[in-house]
Amino acid sequence: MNDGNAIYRFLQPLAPDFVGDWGVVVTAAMVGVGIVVAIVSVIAMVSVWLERKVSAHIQCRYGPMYVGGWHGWAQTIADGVKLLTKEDLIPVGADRMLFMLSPSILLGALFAAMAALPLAPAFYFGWFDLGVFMILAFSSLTTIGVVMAGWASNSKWSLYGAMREAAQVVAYEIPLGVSLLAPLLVAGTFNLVEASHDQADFFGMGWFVFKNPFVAAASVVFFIAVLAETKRAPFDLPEAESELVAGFLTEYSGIRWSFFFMEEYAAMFLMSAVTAFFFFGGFESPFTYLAHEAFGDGIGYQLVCFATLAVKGFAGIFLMMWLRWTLPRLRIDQVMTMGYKYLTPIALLCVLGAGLWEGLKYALF
Amino acid sequence: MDFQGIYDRLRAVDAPGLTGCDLPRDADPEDKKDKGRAGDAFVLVDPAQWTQFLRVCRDDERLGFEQLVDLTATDPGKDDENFWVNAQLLSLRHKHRLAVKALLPKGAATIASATAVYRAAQWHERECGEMFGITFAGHPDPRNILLPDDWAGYPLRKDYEFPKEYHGISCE
Amino acid sequence: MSDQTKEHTPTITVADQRVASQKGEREFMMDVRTQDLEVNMGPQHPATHGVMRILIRADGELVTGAQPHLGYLHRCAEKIGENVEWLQYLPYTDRYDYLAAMNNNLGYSLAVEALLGIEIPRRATMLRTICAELNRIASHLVAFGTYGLDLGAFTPFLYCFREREWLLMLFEKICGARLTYSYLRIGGVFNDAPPGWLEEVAYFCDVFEEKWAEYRDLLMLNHIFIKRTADIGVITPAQALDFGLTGPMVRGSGIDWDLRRDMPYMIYGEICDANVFDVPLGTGEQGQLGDCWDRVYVRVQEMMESIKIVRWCLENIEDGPTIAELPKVLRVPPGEAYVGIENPRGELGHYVVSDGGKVAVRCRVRGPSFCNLPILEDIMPHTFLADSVAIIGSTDVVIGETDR
Amino acid sequence: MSLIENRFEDNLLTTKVDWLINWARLSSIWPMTFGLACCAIEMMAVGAAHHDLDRFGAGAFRATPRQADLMIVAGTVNFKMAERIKRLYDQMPFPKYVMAMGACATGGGPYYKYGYTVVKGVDRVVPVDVYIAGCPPRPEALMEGLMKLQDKIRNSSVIRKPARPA
Repeated sequence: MNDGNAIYRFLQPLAPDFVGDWGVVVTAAMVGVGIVVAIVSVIAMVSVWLERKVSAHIQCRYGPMYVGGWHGWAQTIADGVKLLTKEDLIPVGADRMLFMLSPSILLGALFAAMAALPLAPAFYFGWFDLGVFMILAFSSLTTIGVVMAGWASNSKWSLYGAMREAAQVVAYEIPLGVSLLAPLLVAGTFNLVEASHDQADFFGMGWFVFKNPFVAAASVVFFIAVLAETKRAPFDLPEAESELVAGFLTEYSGIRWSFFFMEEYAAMFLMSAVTAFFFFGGFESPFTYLAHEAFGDGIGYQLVCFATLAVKGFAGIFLMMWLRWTLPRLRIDQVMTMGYKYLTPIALLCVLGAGLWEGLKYALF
Repeated sequence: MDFQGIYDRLRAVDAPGLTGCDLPRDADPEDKKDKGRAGDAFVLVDPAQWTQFLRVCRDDERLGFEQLVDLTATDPGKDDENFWVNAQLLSLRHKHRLAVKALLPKGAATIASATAVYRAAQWHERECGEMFGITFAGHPDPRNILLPDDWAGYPLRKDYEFPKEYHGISCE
Repeated sequence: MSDQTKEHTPTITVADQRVASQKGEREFMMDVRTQDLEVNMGPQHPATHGVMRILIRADGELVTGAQPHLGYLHRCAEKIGENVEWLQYLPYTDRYDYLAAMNNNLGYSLAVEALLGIEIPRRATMLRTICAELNRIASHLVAFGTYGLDLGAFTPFLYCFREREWLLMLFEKICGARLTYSYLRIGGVFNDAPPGWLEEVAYFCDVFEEKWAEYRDLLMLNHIFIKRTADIGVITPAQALDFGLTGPMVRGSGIDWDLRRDMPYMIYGEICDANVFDVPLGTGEQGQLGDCWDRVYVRVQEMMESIKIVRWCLENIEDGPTIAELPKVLRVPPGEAYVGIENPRGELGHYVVSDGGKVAVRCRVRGPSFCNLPILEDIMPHTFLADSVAIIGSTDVVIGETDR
Repeated sequence: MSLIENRFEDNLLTTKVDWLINWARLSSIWPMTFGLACCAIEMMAVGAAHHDLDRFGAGAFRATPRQADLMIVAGTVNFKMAERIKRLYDQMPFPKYVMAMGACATGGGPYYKYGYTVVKGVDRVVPVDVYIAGCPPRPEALMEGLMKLQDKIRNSSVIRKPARPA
């Protein structure tokens, strides 16, 4: 199945002769980076707008209504332009180098993780046999950016935020990774596209959560761990507004701060997509099934797959928002307790159960 | 218990420092200038035995004043030579109150701190200290509480003059 | 961030010394300990409900010492009371406890009336009671909503404000102001309720009852909320008495004390005889007696009790005058009076001294928030930083009143 | 920002860029979570469901001054707090706006005469863009103040040279 990057395949026949193969590779890479940046920005923009609208409607309000006209659709654009033109402040006592570097590290790690996310069965930036490992590895690298930001800010609240983030991520990496092993046992692959194809069943509903009850349990564990990984409520302790002012973001302003914001929402989408790929069918849905009947592997099918993924990703984001605007925040020791004492053993049990279930299925049928 | 009962009990237990009481009364019809005295009755206490008195009020079974509700001071006038130190005691058990007053000469405005008897007195005394310049001897933390640390003057004294400026901010 | 004073010199408070002596191992560990972090929470901090500043000494997430600093909103209310006429002082009473202005008006009016010795018309008393109790609900709604905010639950706050907005609309109809009413005057109330107002209040009571159950289920009985507040910031009954705590703070510790019932003023004696309302007490239902959950739940229950009182007043209100006859320039007979009433936050005391003139000699305000705060020094050490936010929120402090 | 600030002549491009920047700034005025006294309660009411400041894109209350555009001085300022307000103002990044909400912040309000610790107007400490009358102002008044601030931003020039006073 591995026939190279989709952009490379697209550009190669177009390239004139004097541009060597490496030229095409470089161009493809640049275009790919551009696409990832665009996707991240669009996701962040839509999500921020969605967050404000969803929260508003949960709270019997309207949210942004006037900016841009229809339901304040241009609100995030205005916010973005405003943040872009704001003064770039670096506090006096801050470690300038780290302070400026940390948003880049954060966003860079996220882009790297995004590169492993296929957007459609035939559109991926690279064919990664260990795709999900790459995503998890790079997304946990964002923690370094957060800790750096907190340390460099020379603010006590920031420091608290950074330390909380470090503790929290260390605690939740384990259930996150382990609970993902359960669907991996069923899928038998680390590749996201292949995992998605494995879930193609009649009418596209062969999702892993339906195939194996332990995977269903693992999906809950995984989602909770994702909440903690992406610093979303009730695990938003690193930036707990009522306790730590703004946590590790306390000293950040303007465009640097918007990088953190972009990272948060893009990470939410990324993790929701991973959840979708390994628990909820990835590209597969009844519509995908119909589209495959109609178009085969053609462009129509690819578009439906992309749309399915986007819907699932935003469904995950919506769920996260719903939780955020409903639940109070946990305390740091409770977060730790939950991670180490409950989620980790449950995740291990899920893996064990999923393995036994698959083994029994294999032995019996 | 009503006030008379409390006062009798205070006398019966020989409360230290109790010097008398003041009851509201009607105006004297003979004397045109006398308007009487309205409001609450209170007991007068010798400031030298302030804490001992409060301790008796707290510990005596029949009085049972568990709470110090309020502790404050009053500057009755520019010409008056005393501050009043007022305390409001409350008994939750017996559902009665007692107003206590000590007359404190302005020249030597020092009284013992009641913090050891009622922890509630701690902040009230800090406030009195900064507002009237009364010293509470033995107070564990006698800093200013409401005013800035470098504030000059005692605002609630009757002879207080309003400041003209503070740290470069004009008050005019 | 918010105001980290660099040149701050650490001070040892009473609480510190006691904690040090209680915890024997602290002295032992003193040599091997790293330096504690001093964090300024406030004056601009989302959790301090205004401009209180709390100097927190923390060992990592563990708070080892806390010291409230006040005075960032000192507005000289008592000095003003000695300079303006009796009636002119009324608007200032609105402003020190801006969440329960009706109750403040009431406390001040009662104190002055105690000196004046005048009879208040019955309809005025009824209207006073209705307004004071409705204001209590409004105040508790803010307390409850912002408490959710402190714990990271944003939505209940807005739900609470939705109902509060309705209450403010009712107040606006009766007196024209949303927040600073000056409706309860010396001698009665400013004017009669407009036509239909009482029916609207009755309707509000019916709707609020349903909403109240929603709030309780949404936040009060939320598992995370209980985990965050139960067993946190426990105030023992002995501590509560020693610190002179009043109101929901003392009732949260299980002490059965409510000025409305135990030392009735105004019409509350009659209401108590009719057995209209109960005094909710902390029971330690979810944790220990006197924890944050108990205190907050006392407030939540009190809203319902206030509704009962309002309903009783609506049933028993009769026509009549709403203000006693008073001269334009009020001269109060000489004397002194202390009147304490049950404010949403506790006992609001007004100590007024008159020498027979147009102006008070002394106008002391005993703010319940001011008296409820010192307990923080005692109960905040040995909790987590996040708990300290929960504890501050559970005291329901209004800075305008602590600083006056 | 200082590179392009007020350096360009009036032309189609700079006018359009100015329009865009001004539109963005006036559409997303984020206030700081900073309440002083009674007015702060009305400020909260404006953010709450009934009035909903978020409709104008100004509902994202930020707890830290670094991310805020607007400081609503909601309440009485006294000397002890004045230094902190100055400090908070200094901590905010440019462009920053200050709104004096209510009589106290505007000029001392009812505490003008006998309030010995009250600063007679926050404009003695920080520059103020919009004054709102009322004690406390109604939520509608605060929204009106926001509109006035939006007007002010709309008519300002960002990268163009400022219009010469005639």
